[in-house]
Amino acid sequence: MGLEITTTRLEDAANWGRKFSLFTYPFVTACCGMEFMSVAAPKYDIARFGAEFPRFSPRQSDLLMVVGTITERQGPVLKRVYDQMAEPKWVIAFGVCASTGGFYQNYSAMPGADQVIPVDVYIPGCPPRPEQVLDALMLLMKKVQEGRGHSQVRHKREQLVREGG
Amino acid sequence: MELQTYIPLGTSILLALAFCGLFTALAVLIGPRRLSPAKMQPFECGSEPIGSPRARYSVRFYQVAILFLVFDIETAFMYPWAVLYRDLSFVGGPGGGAMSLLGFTEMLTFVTVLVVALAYVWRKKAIGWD
Amino acid sequence: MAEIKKLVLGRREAADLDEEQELPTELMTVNMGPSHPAMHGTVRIVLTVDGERVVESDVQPGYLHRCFEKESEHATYTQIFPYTDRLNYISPMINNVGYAMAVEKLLGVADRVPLRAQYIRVIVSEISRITDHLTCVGASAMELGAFTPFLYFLKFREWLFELLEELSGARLTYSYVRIGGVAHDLTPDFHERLTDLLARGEEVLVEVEAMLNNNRIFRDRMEGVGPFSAEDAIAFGMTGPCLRACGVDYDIRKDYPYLVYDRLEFDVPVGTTGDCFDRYLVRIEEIKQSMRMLRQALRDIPAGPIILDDPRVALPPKKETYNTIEAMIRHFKHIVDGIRVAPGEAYSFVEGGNGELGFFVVSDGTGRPWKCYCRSPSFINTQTVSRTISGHLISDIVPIFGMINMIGGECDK
Amino acid sequence: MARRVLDALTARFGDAIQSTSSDYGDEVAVVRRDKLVEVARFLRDDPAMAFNLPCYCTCIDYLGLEVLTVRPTSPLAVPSVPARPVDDRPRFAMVYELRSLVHKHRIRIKVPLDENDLVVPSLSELWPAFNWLEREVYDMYGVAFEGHPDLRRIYMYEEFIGHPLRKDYPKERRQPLVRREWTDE
Repeated sequence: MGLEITTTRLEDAANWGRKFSLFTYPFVTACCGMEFMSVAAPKYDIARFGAEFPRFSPRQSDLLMVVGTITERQGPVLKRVYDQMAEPKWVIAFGVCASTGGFYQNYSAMPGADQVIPVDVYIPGCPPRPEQVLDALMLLMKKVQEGRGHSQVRHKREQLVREGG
Repeated sequence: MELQTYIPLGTSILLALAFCGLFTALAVLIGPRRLSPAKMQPFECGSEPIGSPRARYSVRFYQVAILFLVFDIETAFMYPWAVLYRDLSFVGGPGGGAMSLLGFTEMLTFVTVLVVALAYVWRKKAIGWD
Repeated sequence: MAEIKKLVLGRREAADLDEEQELPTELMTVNMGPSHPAMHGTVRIVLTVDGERVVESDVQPGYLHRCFEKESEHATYTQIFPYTDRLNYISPMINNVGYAMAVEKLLGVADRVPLRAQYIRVIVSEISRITDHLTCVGASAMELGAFTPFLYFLKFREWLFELLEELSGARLTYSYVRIGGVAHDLTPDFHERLTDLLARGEEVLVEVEAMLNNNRIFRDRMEGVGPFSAEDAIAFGMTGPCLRACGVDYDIRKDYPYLVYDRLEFDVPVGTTGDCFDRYLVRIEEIKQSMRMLRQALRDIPAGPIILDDPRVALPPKKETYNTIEAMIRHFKHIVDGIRVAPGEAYSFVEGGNGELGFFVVSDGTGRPWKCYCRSPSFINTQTVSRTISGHLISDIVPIFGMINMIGGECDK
Repeated sequence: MARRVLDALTARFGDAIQSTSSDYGDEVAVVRRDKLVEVARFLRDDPAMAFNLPCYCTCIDYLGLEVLTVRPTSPLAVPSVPARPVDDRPRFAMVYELRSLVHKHRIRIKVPLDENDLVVPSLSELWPAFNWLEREVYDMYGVAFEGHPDLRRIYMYEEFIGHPLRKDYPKERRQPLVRREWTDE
């Protein structure tokens, strides 16, 4: 099983590369977008983590940042954008509305983006403070390094199933 | 024919190719590939694409592209000329002359030809969109 | 014969020969969809385009409908403040003040609000208006490629956020205003910090104006793009900087002075053609006027209570609540049942960041409103987008939509 | 000053104006449905009225509203008299608010609507601003506007059944478009 060792070493190296250059697709809908701007702005600069380059096309982005309330009407849009992202991909639910629907418990606000897509890191707060966002990014980087992201686990499981025969 | 002058050029080309090749190989090797019908759909800001992109749209796109190509190549020709500008000088031999007559007039004719083309295109309103 | 001759000789003057006759093209339908950087994430425009020119467009808002009305029917009057913060979330204080004034009008205590509280409300509203215009102009400039002004304006906005955070505890969703006054008093060093901040802000404004006002690209992309006549603007119910850019001098702070706006002197910038560049200039000028007002308000703010001391409206001070049983009961009743407002209906309006922000509140005598409708200026201004962009290029949609300053929370309520 | 507007309206339209009031400083005129377009056109075109800026339009659902039999003396007085449910009053009421930039006055027109024929003539050709505003009321309350250019839902998606802002629609009844199946990952 030599392959197993080299891939993990190669996998670690690849994860290390991915960890420090997450290209975000800012799926901005509501008030958290203003705080997302502040996180990208000079004071709480997200560029220090290599994640400041927003890519507005799912083909070129690894990290889907769901920023703000997801309404029922926005659900299919979010699902399609997530499906069209290239593997491996991660999702951050930015703010309590994206995590659980926040204090909008009604017919139109969806109780959290994880009703539609698997989410890797949830950020509480309405809107969360920029420090919370950077902390969440560091959490995600640890998760990327250890390969525990949803898409990574799904990929590894499919690999094992294929190998297992 | 001193071949040495081409060694730095050759190494830089090789390096460039190696660099790009490395990254595409890494992407192909390591990157997981999972195709799904939803992923193959064209991306239209998250909503259902309406109609097919195969429709016959205006010829102006082609026009603007071609004109860009023409003037882009014009500037591309200027680079080697600018690099060798000093050696092209006529008055007082290579490297010494203050004013390079041959090189300048040569580029002048090249540019005027293209300016005439630009004027014609401008008058035909093929550049803008309206 | 003529046909063949024409083809053989090649095209005569392009001007008199209609292009389309020769090479008929089909119209293409494109989605400028909800998840698009220029669409602020919540509007989908279905464009029918002929090449690059927009022939017809159908603007579909509603992707951020969070049921402000339904939620406010299930919350007491004081619990609705956090919902009003999230209507126009780049100038939340103005929503708080607008809503509070509507309920005070219903209660009939509008004129008994203490003077200091009125001054504080004007100060925080003007600060919020500055952040509104900074975000709008900054984001629109960034969408046109000017990234530096966006960062400079965000730096300025960051200072304002810190100031308001120190005052109210939150960076964006303050919930600072209460019915009958404001939650707590100004912080001791508020005056020095705000005056220093205004001075620094002026420099940032000078820098950005130097970058944008005579920038060839910026002006070409903005000038003459999306002009709007005054009559159409009025018929479309437009209000705010967009209406003033069309040349109509309608500013609620001048025409129906509320709070202490009649004691501050400021002038209202009015544009001429109503195109994007006029809207940009009107917003920049309004930032300067707001700064001017802030200095005057800081100079003549009086001392005194910051909330109405009427037991049925305001919470008892904390000290009494812990020591006397009556204040404890009153506190409890006030929180649980809300403020009992006599049945009736009233419409009150303030000058929001994008226009006339009105609240139509219908009360039925209990502590919860029967209906709390918010007249959102973004929703009504965005109606003009489909008429403005038809005939323009696709790339002109970005400045037009940026300058309408459609805010999802306020447009879709 | 706007009292003048109300008097002019009653003088001109007589019985069509069911009642006028101006409490809390807002001038309100309750107009019968079939005279609505006429009154609106008069308000817009008459130089003395000149209501050129449309403010907003919405709808009130009075289902289950209890009205106090005696009006409390001061607005802050806690009503001690028990309220009684109202059943004879029509359930809905359309509300239009218009403003005149010329004379600086404002008027609110209310049109009572019965529950089973929720149809109102559309004012969108008088003021284009009412195009979206009426679509919102149609989406939220189900009031049909005859003569509206394209009456369809503006906030909710087409597959949504029912009109959410009615008092009998529960706040949390969701009609989800898409959900993901919860695998174990």
